[in-house]
Amino acid sequence: MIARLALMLLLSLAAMAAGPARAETFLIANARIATMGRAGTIERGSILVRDGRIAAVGADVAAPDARRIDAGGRIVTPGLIASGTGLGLIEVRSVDAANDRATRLPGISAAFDAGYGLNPDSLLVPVARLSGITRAIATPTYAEGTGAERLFAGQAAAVTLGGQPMLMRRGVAMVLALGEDGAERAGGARGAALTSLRAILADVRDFARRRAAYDRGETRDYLLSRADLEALVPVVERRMKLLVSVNRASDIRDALAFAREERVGIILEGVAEGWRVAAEIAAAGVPVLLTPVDNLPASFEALGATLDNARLLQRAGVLVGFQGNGNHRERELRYNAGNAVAAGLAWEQGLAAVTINPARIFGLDDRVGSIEPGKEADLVIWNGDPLDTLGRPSAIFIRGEAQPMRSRQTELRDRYLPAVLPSPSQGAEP
Amino acid sequence: MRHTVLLPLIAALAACAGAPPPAAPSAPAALRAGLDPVVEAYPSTYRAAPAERVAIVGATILTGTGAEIADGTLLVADGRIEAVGAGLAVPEGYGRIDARGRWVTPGIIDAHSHLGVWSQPDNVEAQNDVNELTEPNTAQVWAEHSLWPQDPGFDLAREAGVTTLMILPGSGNLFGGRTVTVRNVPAMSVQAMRFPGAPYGLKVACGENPMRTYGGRGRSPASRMGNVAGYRRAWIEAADYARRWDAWRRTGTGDPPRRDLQLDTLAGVLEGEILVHNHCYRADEMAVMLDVAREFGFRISTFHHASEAYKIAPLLVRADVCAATWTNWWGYKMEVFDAIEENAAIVDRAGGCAIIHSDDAVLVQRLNQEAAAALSAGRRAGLTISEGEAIRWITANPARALGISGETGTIEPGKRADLVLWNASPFSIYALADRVWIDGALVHDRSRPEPRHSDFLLGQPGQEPAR
Amino acid sequence: MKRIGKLAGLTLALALAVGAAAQPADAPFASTYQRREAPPLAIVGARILTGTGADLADGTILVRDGRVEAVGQGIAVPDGYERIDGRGRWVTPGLIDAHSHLGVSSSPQTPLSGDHNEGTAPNTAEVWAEHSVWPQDPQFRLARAGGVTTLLVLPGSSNLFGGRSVTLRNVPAVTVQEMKFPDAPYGVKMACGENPKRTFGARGRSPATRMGNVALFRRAWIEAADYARRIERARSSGGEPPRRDLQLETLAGVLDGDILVHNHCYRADEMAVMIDMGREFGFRIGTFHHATEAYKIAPVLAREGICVATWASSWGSKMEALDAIEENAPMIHAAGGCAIIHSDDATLGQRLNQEAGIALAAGRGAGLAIGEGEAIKWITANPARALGLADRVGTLEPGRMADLVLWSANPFSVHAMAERVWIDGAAVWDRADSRYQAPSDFLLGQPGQGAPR
Amino acid sequence: MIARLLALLAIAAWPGAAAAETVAIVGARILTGGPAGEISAGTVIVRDGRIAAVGAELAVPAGARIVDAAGGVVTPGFVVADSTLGAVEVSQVPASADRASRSADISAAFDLSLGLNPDSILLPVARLAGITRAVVTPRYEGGGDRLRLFAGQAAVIDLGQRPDMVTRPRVAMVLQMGEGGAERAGGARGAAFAALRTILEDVRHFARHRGDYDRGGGRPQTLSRADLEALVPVAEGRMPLIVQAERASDIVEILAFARDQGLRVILDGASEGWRVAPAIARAQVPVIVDPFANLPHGFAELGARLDNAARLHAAGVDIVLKAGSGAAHRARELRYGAGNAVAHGLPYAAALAAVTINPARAFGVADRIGSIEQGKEADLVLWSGDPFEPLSQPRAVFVRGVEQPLTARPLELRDRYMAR
Repeated sequence: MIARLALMLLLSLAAMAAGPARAETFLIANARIATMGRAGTIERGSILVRDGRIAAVGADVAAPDARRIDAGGRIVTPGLIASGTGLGLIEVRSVDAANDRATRLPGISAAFDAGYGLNPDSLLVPVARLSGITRAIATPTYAEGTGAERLFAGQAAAVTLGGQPMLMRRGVAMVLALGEDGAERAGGARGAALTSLRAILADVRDFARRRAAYDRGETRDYLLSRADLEALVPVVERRMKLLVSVNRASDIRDALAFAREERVGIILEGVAEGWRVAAEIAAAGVPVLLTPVDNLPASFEALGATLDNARLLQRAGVLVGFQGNGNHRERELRYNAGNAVAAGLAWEQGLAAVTINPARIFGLDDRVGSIEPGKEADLVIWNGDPLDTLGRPSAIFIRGEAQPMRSRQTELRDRYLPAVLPSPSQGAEP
Repeated sequence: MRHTVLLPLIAALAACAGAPPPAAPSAPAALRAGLDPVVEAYPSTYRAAPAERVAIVGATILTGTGAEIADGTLLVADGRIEAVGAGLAVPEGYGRIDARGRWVTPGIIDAHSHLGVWSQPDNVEAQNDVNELTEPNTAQVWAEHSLWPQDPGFDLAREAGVTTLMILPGSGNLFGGRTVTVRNVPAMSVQAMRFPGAPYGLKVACGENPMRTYGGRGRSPASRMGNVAGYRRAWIEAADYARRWDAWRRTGTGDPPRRDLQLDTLAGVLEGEILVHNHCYRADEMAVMLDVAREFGFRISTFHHASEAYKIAPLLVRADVCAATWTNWWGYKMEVFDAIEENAAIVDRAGGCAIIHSDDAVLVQRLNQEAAAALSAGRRAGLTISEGEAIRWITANPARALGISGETGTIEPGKRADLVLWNASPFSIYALADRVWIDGALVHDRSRPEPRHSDFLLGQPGQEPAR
Repeated sequence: MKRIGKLAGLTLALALAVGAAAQPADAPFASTYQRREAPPLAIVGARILTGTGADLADGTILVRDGRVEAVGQGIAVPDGYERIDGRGRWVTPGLIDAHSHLGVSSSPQTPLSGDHNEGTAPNTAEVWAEHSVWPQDPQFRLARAGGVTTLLVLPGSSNLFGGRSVTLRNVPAVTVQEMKFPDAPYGVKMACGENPKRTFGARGRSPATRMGNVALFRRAWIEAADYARRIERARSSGGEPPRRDLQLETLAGVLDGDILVHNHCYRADEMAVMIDMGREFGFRIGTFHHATEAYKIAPVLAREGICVATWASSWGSKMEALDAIEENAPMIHAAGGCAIIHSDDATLGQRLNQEAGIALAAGRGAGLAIGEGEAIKWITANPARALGLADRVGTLEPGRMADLVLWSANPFSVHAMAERVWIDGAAVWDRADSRYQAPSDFLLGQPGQGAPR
Repeated sequence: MIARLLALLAIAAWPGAAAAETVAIVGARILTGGPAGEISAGTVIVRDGRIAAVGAELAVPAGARIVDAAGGVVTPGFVVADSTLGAVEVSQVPASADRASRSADISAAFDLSLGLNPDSILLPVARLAGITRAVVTPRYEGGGDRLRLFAGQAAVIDLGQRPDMVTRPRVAMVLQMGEGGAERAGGARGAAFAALRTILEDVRHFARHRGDYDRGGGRPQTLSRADLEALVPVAEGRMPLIVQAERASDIVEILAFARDQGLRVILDGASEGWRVAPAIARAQVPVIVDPFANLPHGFAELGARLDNAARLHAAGVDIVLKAGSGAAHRARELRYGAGNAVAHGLPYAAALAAVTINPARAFGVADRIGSIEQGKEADLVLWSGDPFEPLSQPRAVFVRGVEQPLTARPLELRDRYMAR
């Protein structure tokens, strides 16, 4: 027990103090590989990992020098990607001091960067990782009680759930609420939100051209602070996408029109009624993030919510990524995908929506999302169907490093398990 | 079926029924469950951990009675002190601990703690269960019902030699509620920590805290005279409540008084079953509180904080009231402006019951050092005090204040074997508790650190033992 | 069916003596639920989890007159029975959600749709959840599609005593009386810990601490015991009875054993205090809800016969939920206790079976050998026990009410769909038949009304 | 009344700045903290307020007053970091406390060296624990000051109770990051960094364009002119920034931010510093440590442990110890804290350095104090024994060469009531 504690400590210390640890060369053999890449699913194949990257994948991979891990015919997938979470930014939801997902600071809205203040020791990280999640898009949210004049929540960051550094890439999207919430922030009406948004983007363009004049105090008054204006320049220059949360069909249409007219890139999030305008979303080439188990008519903008949403959007040709159930419940991401499959989506599409699709949506597909040579070796060996409750990971690798199969919750379990075990010899696996 | 849980309760009622003396044939019929104030509702389930026979040999032993035994031997059997003295032979079957060069004291007792009721992480509002700041009189609340046995502070205190603590409600109210005395053992429930047979206490607070809390809301008390009027009104009600119960028990007719939890506690004080622990800084206020006690016929066990106790030491000695205080803390508010380092030493020299307490999750880990600073200050003032005498401030005297001196606080044959083996004089800044026993069971061994009891730090930074 | 009903014998006697206006009526707001007539039914060839622990391959179940007639292997199907081919499919008892706020916290959420917290005083034992239930809550149908046939709908947890719970049959209805489970015992919702102390402490009122919670609980029980004492005395000596008090009536019902205690309580140490409080006042706690630390005191809860209704996944939203683990229910089960998976949520309430699957997989991962036949109890037989209905629903045994779910696959899988659901032998859901998929009135004419959701 | 009398006494006792006598402390074990190391039986000669000589075999100058230190230990006077000595009398009495500004326009510009009280009754109390200097540090006070990222500027003072008590003003700027910084930035750490970066850009812009600013031109500024001006030395890396932070990841981010921005940082708190000690050592950032901090007070300090100081030191970090979590009234616990750090693994000499020369170095006054070396100001304490032991007491205290009375208001109280 102490030895294990000490080992964990060493691991975490090493991770903290040193840079990326040396990853060994190894071969995962005898696996059913859902590559999520061009190779499709390889029924019986091997993956060679070298220097933290995938060196080769296929039915015949020769690697006599590599340590061999026999997958025993089990399925191997890319690590899952959780889109739109507070992983690394939150410990206990109700404890403000342990929550860095939102700010009320005037002058820092678009400029708020979720890539700062990340906590690699967060006890949520191992819990999510144990369900096969290896990367996440940490997104800002709006602080409670903030309303008008805070249209943007801030910038999302891509993070890695194991090893150092935790930050993978800053500024992968700018978070913006439209629909009911956006209307509330603009003083109560959807029209006001879209109008202020256009005015702000006009300011940003003006600012970007006239920084020197601004510094001399010779520009018009802008609606936002300099920090916020600066943060929005990549958006108007199409270097950063807007992550727009929106649900009602008409709101989706408005968002698409706005993006077209303002020539900004967008990702739609939520889209409870997306299925009703699926063809338009597809035609615009806009990807969506959604929670496939959302089927409650939980608000007047989501009356059309249905479990068929993912299937219908995918069928229309929309690039679909899935979201989990938020923060502590991010581990349910894979069950959400499973439910979409149960509701008619193809299994491969369900898996893609938690791997390669979010990687594409956030521009990370050069590094993660599929099992292809050159990509970082985020791999999960599954003991069963990765999208089903009864399947569980039996090994997890991030950048080629085996991850500990433990979390605070397994520690709690192991502390109290002996009291209920019929025989003390029974061991626990993760 | 659903009444099976009643059986033990009925048995308990039957056991209690004989207790009140005037049990005449006309004694009232047993009341429905929960209507009779005398029933003990949240009984201790504390069981001492298995203990072995131990002989500690060669140590300097501060027994807590004032004595200091050089090269002493201490025998522990069945969780109790069997014998202590110099040159005792060690019988067969005792685990022998070579303690040469080391020191042994009774387990440290903290007479004033909020561990478990204001738990770590204490900057989180949800962890704050210490002050029921809703009424000036909340004598109806019991600290044990707030107590979280998983507070990491308990582990740290145990590793510093603290074996018994009194946990009190806070001082925002005139009457904060009942205290609970606990064994500092790893436990899942407060019942499993409760010191068997320890009397309850009542937290009473003088001075700035209640008047600031309620005065700030435009309510009484807003002044010290308001404080005193508040106490007196409550004691009048309690005396009347006690009278009505007495009358009903005597006559056995009519409706019994409606049980009132607040008055239960206050009446318990009037009947001498519940001890008064009075947060009170200033000498003049202590003098007033002694007169309040006289007016209503109860005794104050201890003035807590009592930073001006040195000004009225003889008065406290005459009234047989303990003074629990700090050494280093002072100056953060007006009523603590006159705190001096020599407070405990002066009370002690006057023949009083001086106690060094913590009131703090950091200080509880070094009560021995706080006592050492008090001892040093006393000596600087020319008072001749030995280590053997000074150790009582954190052992025998708090045991007396808590009403458990028959059980713990000194190393005498028959007492519970609550012990600390120190690697140096406990009055040295460098002293660490090598081993700690509670009821003869080893609960801490510095040479073999184990994962801590508290679940909170599991899987988090800082879970590993050294702390 | 011999049951005293909802009221204590003593209050019943008083009602007779003093009259209905001043004293509780015999059965106010009585159930008008009617079992729908349906032809006899046989499901053949299915894998049947009976809820008693049995796991029958290639089983047959016969239903007649709303009750389970027979269940087993190799049973012949009599003439006149609708025959359903269950091959490759699974049958379980209808699911029971022991913790739901459907109808009292309805969709869509609007400023006034939250009807579950009468958070105005720490003790509102006088309110009854059924008086908030909106039968048109679209969420009922969604739960039905998830195989839920019975629900305990509770008031919220802002108060120490939130009010009375109500047990509902999950049938389409216009009035709550049509949904009320006939002769189901009432429950009272109690809440420990952070919620009440935060709600009232923030207003400068008691309770502001956990010790404040307990002091107020105890004061209420003293008043209730005294109320019951005065009623008893009036009955035995003919004196003036106390004036009827709705709050005390509910609590006295608990003391008399007629009303079950459903106690929202997360932490192990708080549960231990609540058990002692039950002992002090002579009542039994039926179920600890949420109970995320139940695994820490599993043997105690098993010994006390208290059920544990909990989640597998939910954790960490607040300090008292920090120690929740996925293995909670399996560890209670392994200790011989009554483990329940509940929802407390309209999304989760549609997939209690999957939540049980998560718990089952975690339990197996921890080395606990638990079969599907056992695990199904967590969402059938055990909640039936917690609701005081173990003799009527929750298992597939002859004579039990025929609440059934026919699953497309292993119900612990995400891929499993409730293909058909019966309540009292009458079909209430069929994935292949739009007649059973009608949305609630609210969704008529709105986007997505025709979608199966 | 008594306080006023004492104050009068103190004023009467102010000696002229240069009127210090010549003193020879002889026969002591001297822990010089300087190149001379430990001298087992030596002499310190004090002249004109400075150390004229220290050594094993020194001749006592004619006319010098001899202090017989036989059996005692002489150390440099201790320096307590992160204190509010001189800026507070009674913590909960606002009128007696000048440790924080709530002004909207005076945050970084708040200069704690102004308005200090040399008559404070806290100074003799701390002095009796061997403390002769303090790094006084502004505090944050009052709610709702979300935009107040900076608390103000710290100063080094002496405890000699003279009007010229400021050794060096404006030695560092105080900034809270981590949980507290997040709260000031509206609830999130990321916002605190964004705000800080914006402010530093503004300050640099201001420094280049003061003329524009004064003509009412220039871009809109987030801070007042006074605050901008106060931050110029910070942005230029001339004034250290005391950053309060506890969590390991916060520390790592602050180090990276400081490197990018060219800031000089002193970490304060750093209860999880031991987990990233090599990174702190590489950055050559000193750390102010509370040696009693081992409680997980919040989610940012779950890793707090008593050997933090020892581990940081072992990794090569310069550590500075503070007392009583920074509470002025508890400054006298500094020596106990040092003793506890020793008990938990810090080498004795390192503990002594952490309360003498290390704070002097970190705050730029090592040329004047912090060790017993020829030419330095004569802050000396003669102890009856090991200075970290409670059972030891000072036998003599010198501040800038002036021997201090070994009394304080609490001792006056003691004597009054003991005489009864």
